[in-house]
Amino acid sequence: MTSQLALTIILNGLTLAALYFIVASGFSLIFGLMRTVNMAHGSLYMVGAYVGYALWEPLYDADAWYAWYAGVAMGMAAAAIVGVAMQRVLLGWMQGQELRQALVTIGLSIIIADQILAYYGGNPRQFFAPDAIFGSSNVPGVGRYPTFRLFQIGVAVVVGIGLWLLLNRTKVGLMIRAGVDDRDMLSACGVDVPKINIIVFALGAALAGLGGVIGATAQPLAQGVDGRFLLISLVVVIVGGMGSITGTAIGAILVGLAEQIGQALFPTYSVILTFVIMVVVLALRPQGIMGRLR
Amino acid sequence: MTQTPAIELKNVGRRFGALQAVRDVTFDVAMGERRAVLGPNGAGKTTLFNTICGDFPPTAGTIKLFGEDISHLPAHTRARRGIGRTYQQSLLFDGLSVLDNIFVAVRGVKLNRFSFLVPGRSDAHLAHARDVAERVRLTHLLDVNVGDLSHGQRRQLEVGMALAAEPKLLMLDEPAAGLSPVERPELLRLLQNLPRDLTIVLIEHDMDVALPFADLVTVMKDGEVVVSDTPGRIQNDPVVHEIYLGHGGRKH
Amino acid sequence: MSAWLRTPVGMASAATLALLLLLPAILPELMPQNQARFWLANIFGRAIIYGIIAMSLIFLATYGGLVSLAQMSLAGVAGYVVAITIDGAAPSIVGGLSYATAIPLGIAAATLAALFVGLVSVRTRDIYLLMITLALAMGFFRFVETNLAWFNGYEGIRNVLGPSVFGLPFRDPHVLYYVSLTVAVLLYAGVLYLVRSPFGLVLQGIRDNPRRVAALGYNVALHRIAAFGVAGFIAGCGGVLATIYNIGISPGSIGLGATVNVLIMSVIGGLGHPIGAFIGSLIFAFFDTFAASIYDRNRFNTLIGIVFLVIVLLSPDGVIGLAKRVGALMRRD
Amino acid sequence: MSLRLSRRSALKGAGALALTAAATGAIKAPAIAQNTPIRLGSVTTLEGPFATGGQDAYRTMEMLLQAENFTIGGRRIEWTRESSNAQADVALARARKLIEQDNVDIIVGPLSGAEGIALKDYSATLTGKTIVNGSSGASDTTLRNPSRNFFRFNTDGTQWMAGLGNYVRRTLNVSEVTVVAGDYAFPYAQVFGFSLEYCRAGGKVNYLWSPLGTTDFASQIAQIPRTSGALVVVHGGTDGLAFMTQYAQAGGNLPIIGGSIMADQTMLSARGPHRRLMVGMVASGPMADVIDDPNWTDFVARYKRMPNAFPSPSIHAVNYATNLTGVIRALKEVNGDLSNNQAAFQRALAAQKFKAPTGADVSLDHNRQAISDIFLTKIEERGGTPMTVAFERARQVNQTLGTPEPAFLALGAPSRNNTGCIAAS
Repeated sequence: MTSQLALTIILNGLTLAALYFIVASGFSLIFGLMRTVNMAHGSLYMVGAYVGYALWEPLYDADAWYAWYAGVAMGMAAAAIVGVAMQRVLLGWMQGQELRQALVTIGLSIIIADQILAYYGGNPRQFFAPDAIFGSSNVPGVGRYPTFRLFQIGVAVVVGIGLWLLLNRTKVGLMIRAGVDDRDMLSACGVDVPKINIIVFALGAALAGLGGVIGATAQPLAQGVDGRFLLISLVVVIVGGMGSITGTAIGAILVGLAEQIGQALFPTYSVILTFVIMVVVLALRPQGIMGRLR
Repeated sequence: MTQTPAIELKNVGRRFGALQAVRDVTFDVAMGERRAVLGPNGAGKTTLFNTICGDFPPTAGTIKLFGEDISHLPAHTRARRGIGRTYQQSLLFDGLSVLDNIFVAVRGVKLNRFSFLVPGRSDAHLAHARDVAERVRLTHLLDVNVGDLSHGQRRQLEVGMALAAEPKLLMLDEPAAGLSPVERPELLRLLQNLPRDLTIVLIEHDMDVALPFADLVTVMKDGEVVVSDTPGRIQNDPVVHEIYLGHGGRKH
Repeated sequence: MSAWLRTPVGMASAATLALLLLLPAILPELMPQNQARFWLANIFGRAIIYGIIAMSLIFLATYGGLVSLAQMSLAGVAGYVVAITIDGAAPSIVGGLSYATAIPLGIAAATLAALFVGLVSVRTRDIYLLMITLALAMGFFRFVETNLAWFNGYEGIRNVLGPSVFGLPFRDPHVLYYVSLTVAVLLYAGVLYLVRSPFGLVLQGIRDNPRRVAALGYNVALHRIAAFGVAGFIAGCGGVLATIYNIGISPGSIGLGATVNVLIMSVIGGLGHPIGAFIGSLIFAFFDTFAASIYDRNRFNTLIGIVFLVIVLLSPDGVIGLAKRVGALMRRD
Repeated sequence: MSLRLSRRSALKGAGALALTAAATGAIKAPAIAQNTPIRLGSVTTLEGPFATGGQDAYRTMEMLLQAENFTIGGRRIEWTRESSNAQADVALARARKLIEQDNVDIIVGPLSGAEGIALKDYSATLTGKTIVNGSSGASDTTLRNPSRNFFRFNTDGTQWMAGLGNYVRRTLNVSEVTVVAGDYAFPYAQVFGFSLEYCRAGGKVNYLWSPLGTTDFASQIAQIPRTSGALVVVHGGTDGLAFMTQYAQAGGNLPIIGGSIMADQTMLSARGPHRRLMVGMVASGPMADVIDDPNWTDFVARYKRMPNAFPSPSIHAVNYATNLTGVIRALKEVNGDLSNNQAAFQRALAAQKFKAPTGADVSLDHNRQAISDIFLTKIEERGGTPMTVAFERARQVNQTLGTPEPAFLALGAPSRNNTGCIAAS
């Protein structure tokens, strides 16, 4: 293998990891605060992508320069709205019943997938990135490389820093972190916990929606992506440690790299590499790489 | 008096992340001694208990049980070495009957504890379990689901399960917690009637329960041992008064 | 035993068993011949077979508090081992074995695989366990789907026709039905026996309070792993039957859809008693078969999703819990 | 009578019952043949990624049955539609329900390869029932262990590549290509068909396989050897779109040769950078958007009048239509008579010779597998929309691509290690 190829594969792994991080960070955030395992997280990804596409398509046809950005905003908003509705109508009043919440979200994911099929049909579709981030750029040591994939890394870094600032530098973040440690304490201190829950759910869902539009720009959007991204989110947070943003980043990088390197070196067995990593991590650190024992 | 102590703590510490819950605890409990551990909420009493019983092994120091270093043994092995315990908030098997709870407790230290065979009517362990139920006055409730018991009955069962395996060292974590003034003396009587050769360590808030019961009292605060002495002298120790009674007695 | 038969539960169980035994004679009275055969094999037979797999999930969930989504995969392990080793499968991967050898081998493999799942997930509980078992299940699915040398990839292995039982072909609806029923009754009775054994009591203790179980001297991890092994054995039996019922096995048999279906069956029936597995799988088989007639075929998933959601919202312990509550209400009046 | 018989036998034993049921069925059938409807069942995929193709298949089936006014030989056709999720077990459950509960006489379906093999196996256990393929294209459905109750009037994945290898090597004069393909049975069959011709003609092939479900092809794209003169992309649907988009984004510029399901409408109608590479792509397969044939023109015109029709029928629509055409013609020949365990009907099916909607001549071989014409196609922009245009036709391609059957079978089943690339010696 040439060094150029090796570098390309590593860069591919990192750009894929960026997408995984964006999606999984929302999952991890919701889990971290509320202990809610949102099995419909992949469905939120899909909602964001399809609804964003519905807005993007006519704008793109009309040659609006902002079409893609509008699609992103729409996708995030749509996912957030669905997420908040889920939390308010179904999940909020069964807070603490983690298993029941997981079952409810499984039921929801089945319905959402089927309704999306009914509304949007089975055709694959794909966003067209705006000119500024389309095409390929020159990367030292790699050569020409798709600009959009580099942009993905940028978005992931912004999301990561944003989440860090939110959690560590704002009052809401303080409350979220306090809630992670002790929910009872939080409500005893007079904090409106349901409201914090809604904010976090909206944020987590919006990240899924953002991932949806970005993912559907890099790879086609089709039926079945919900299960794929749910599974990726699960594996990433299991490996990285539940509820930790740093852990999610580490998990995403490991999974992304494993996928690309595995595919290049031993395509037939590449799919299990990810799961081998998961099993090894679980055996050594059941709480995940950055997870805390509780 | 060179007899091996029942339990020997040396510089025991336990840390949770940034929180040092127990720090540098050193004391011995002699065979057959009854020791009370006193201290305000958050003094680290229960954490100390958990490090001794193995729920959370110590992060520093050593623990010896009858001379053997058990610092790094898992909880179930320590139980087999003779530690029995109760919990401040009853940890019972709510889905099982009273008899099954005690039966499970009886068998935990037996050699054939892992078994797929349903015991016969005349099973020796089952008979033993009935005896234990008798001792903690729950015979009339043998087939009742534990989830349906009253709080007082749960406390009785809690003690019964700790005794069922015939431990050599009994660790009692606030056995009288939440009991009514009527139930309290009854439980105390139950404890006082335990065989004298059984070593007992008792965590208690209530001095009225602890002082008449204990041979020696250890007072803890902020994860550290403040003083160990006889009940009489503890009662009159100004430092203890300051840190313990100064808090206005028990609060939950 | 005779005393048990006089209890309401005992009488109901005996009556249900008698009804199930006579079902092949009753069905033709109710419907045309061909439909009776269809109902026998493809509604009741199928419900019993998938009920066994669902029961392995319910066993873990009810008595161990361990909701595992790996059970369909474990069933698939048994099914694949049979398909790989049996004579006459297409394609023949290893081949050469008779059913008398291949079936125990398959069940043993499922049990071993389950012990592995137990080992990997032994320090996790509740929702973590759900996530990890789902991830393991999907890992196995993806591996099977992409591996040709052992699993023939996406196409799977076909032509697993099943053994002859007392000289009768397994494909006959009556043979299929009675064999499945016998296996299910034995496993069901086995589960009810096991949960009264010390192992079963300790398992329930772990469900209620793992710390206490450890403090009593039991090795919690060992019991949990063993519970997975037992569940794997049950799932393996179901997996062998399912593979023969489906005349083969392919990745779709163990995919996300199939995995979630087993969970749906269990939850609809009720995660409170092993009988829920069979009630749930019967309801599922019925809906799955007749959705096209009841409701728009195209929107079957919406229907099943809503049914599932309503059950989880109204009665977390499924149809059994619902029945219990209705019974309690009626008694109060 | 039959009720009492069956009840007793149910108690006695199962084997006897099966015989009774078969016997009573056989005796009863002729008397009622002309009054009862012909029950036609169908299985396709209406959920997941294949849902569009499945819907299109039912669109054309409905079109053909409407044309017959749902009546053949004086008997009404009662049509029961079922849907699977492209999984073998589910297709099997649906087929069982159709045959056993709904008592259908004939099933048309299914859509995908693993399902096809499952239904072929199931059909072998039936008596007096017929399954005619829908759109599945796995070779083994008819090549190895064929079932006498299973018929396929569409060509399979290997047949679809006939003529492409020679065209790339001889006409385009490309001496080395890189094949990128999914790592599972359907692409194997296609790659096998391509390599067989291309290597025999002296071409060199590099293979890059991607596991099923791969969505990120970036690393694979990085591995395409620079010596390649063309890229043979054997993907379909979402995978094809993903690969082509990423290849275009990575700045790829090799001429593209397509597998048979590369250039379908979903791919051509999707927006994206891939479109720049798609124009001019050469592929081969059982159909094209534009075929210079009156049969096809007529078919497309009728198709377009159906509700929600696409600009051009999909490959699944064409395959289902071809198979249903065979069924309708055979039913007409026997005047709707399905008696005697469908003996006459199955004989008529096996002897069918007709023109498929594409204008290709169809007949069946001794395994009841289609021998038909394959089109070489090229993507051209017509009126601003890209479409596939047939420019050459390989006539009467059989399942072994002209190789004698024993020799073909001796090559073994196509796989990643058995690509059919055997240089001419």
